[in-house]
Amino acid sequence: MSVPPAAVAWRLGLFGALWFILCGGELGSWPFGLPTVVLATWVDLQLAGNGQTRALRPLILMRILPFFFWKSILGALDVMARVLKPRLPIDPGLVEFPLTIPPGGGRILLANCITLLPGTISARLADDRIIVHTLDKGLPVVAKIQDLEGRIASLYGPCPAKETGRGLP
Amino acid sequence: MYVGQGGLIMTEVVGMVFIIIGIPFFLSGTIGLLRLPDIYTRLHALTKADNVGLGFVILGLAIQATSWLEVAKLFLIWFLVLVASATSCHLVADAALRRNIKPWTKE
Amino acid sequence: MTTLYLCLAIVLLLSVVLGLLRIMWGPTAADRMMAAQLFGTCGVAILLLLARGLEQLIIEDVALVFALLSALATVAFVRRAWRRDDVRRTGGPDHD
Amino acid sequence: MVVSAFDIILCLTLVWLAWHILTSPDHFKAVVLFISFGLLMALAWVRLQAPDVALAEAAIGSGLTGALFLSALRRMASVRRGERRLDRAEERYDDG
Repeated sequence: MSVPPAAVAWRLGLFGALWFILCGGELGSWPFGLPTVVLATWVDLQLAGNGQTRALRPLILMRILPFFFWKSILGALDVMARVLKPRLPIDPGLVEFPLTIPPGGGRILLANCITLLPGTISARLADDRIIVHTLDKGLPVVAKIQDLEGRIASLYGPCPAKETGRGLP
Repeated sequence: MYVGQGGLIMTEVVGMVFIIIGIPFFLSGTIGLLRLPDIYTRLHALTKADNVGLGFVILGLAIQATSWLEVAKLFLIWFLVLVASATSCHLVADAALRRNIKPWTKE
Repeated sequence: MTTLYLCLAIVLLLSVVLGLLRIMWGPTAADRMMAAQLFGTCGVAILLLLARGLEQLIIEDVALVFALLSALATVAFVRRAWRRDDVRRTGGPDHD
Repeated sequence: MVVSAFDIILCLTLVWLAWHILTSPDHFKAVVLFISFGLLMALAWVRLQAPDVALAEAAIGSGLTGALFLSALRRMASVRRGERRLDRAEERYDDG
């Protein structure tokens, strides 16, 4: 399997930065750090498997990040409001959702982001569908996941079919 | 507190406000863990409320921090907790579904 | 200021102690395990507040280890320990 | 003052936890309580000005030992049911 040099460089830089943060920038730590960084890069490449390396697009990631943070805060406020009310206003249930995003990192990111959305957690990810547990079946769960899926699809390299799902919260 | 520079006190106070905002999220996470009826709903309380609470606490501490390395380390901790708890939430929900634990529903 | 950090740490510690009740109550194994997960997140926050309050930055490294460990315990639990015969009940409110 | 309040809560909780670990008839509950005990013990080491011991307690005492206990619990259960030892492939599939 041939590995593109860009993938190696990215990982080396990332793990190097990680080591730098962990050791507080101390110079004496690098005799241990350098082999560790190289080893981590090697292990990560092994684990990444049959290299479907569709690069994340950093600029769009920057633009979408505030949306994720905002949704996550809304999600926490939603849980807080429900839990603190004496009547405990919940109406939980399972919702199934067919996925159009291709398998790989995007799906895992989607599953993790669904967990951040108000009122939903992802329960199972299996062959082209995802089972979501919702705190309130009255919420527009499917519409929200569709919106999220569109945003995550636009994070990854060119994918002409899914560029339309952006906009409207 | 006793340092006369206005800017220093400003970051201290703003940081403290963020930290204090974070605390109620933790408390509601614990209350949710105790009050909610089944494992799936409890996962909601744990993964959402606690992560956001920790986010606010870390944001506050980062505002007060004196070096960039400390800020980087704080956000690294937050990122790790975020990924770890989202992943373990998914794992537990998946395992519970596999064992046919029915979600609690309103009658 | 230092006192304030420690007061907040006490509030979080009390919230952890409350979470212990869920370990005692159960009812499923996963419920108990989730309480340990709560300890992880709260523990990180307590340690960070202590690190600032006591002005010992090395405590932040302990928080880093906490962040990694709660996930480890949960993964070990899901992969190895949650037995099939643990399903004693199928949901439903155990208390009110 | 505030510091000692923190310490008192911590100590009482640790003793209470230790008592329940030793007397709990449910082994799984005892293991989860043990994991929580390790996390709180790490907090106690931090308060005793020993962050390095806290690091070891969190990583080994709580994380590693907790995971090993969970694993051992599963073995015990299968032995008690009179089964032979499970190998890896079977363990993966008996999730059902």
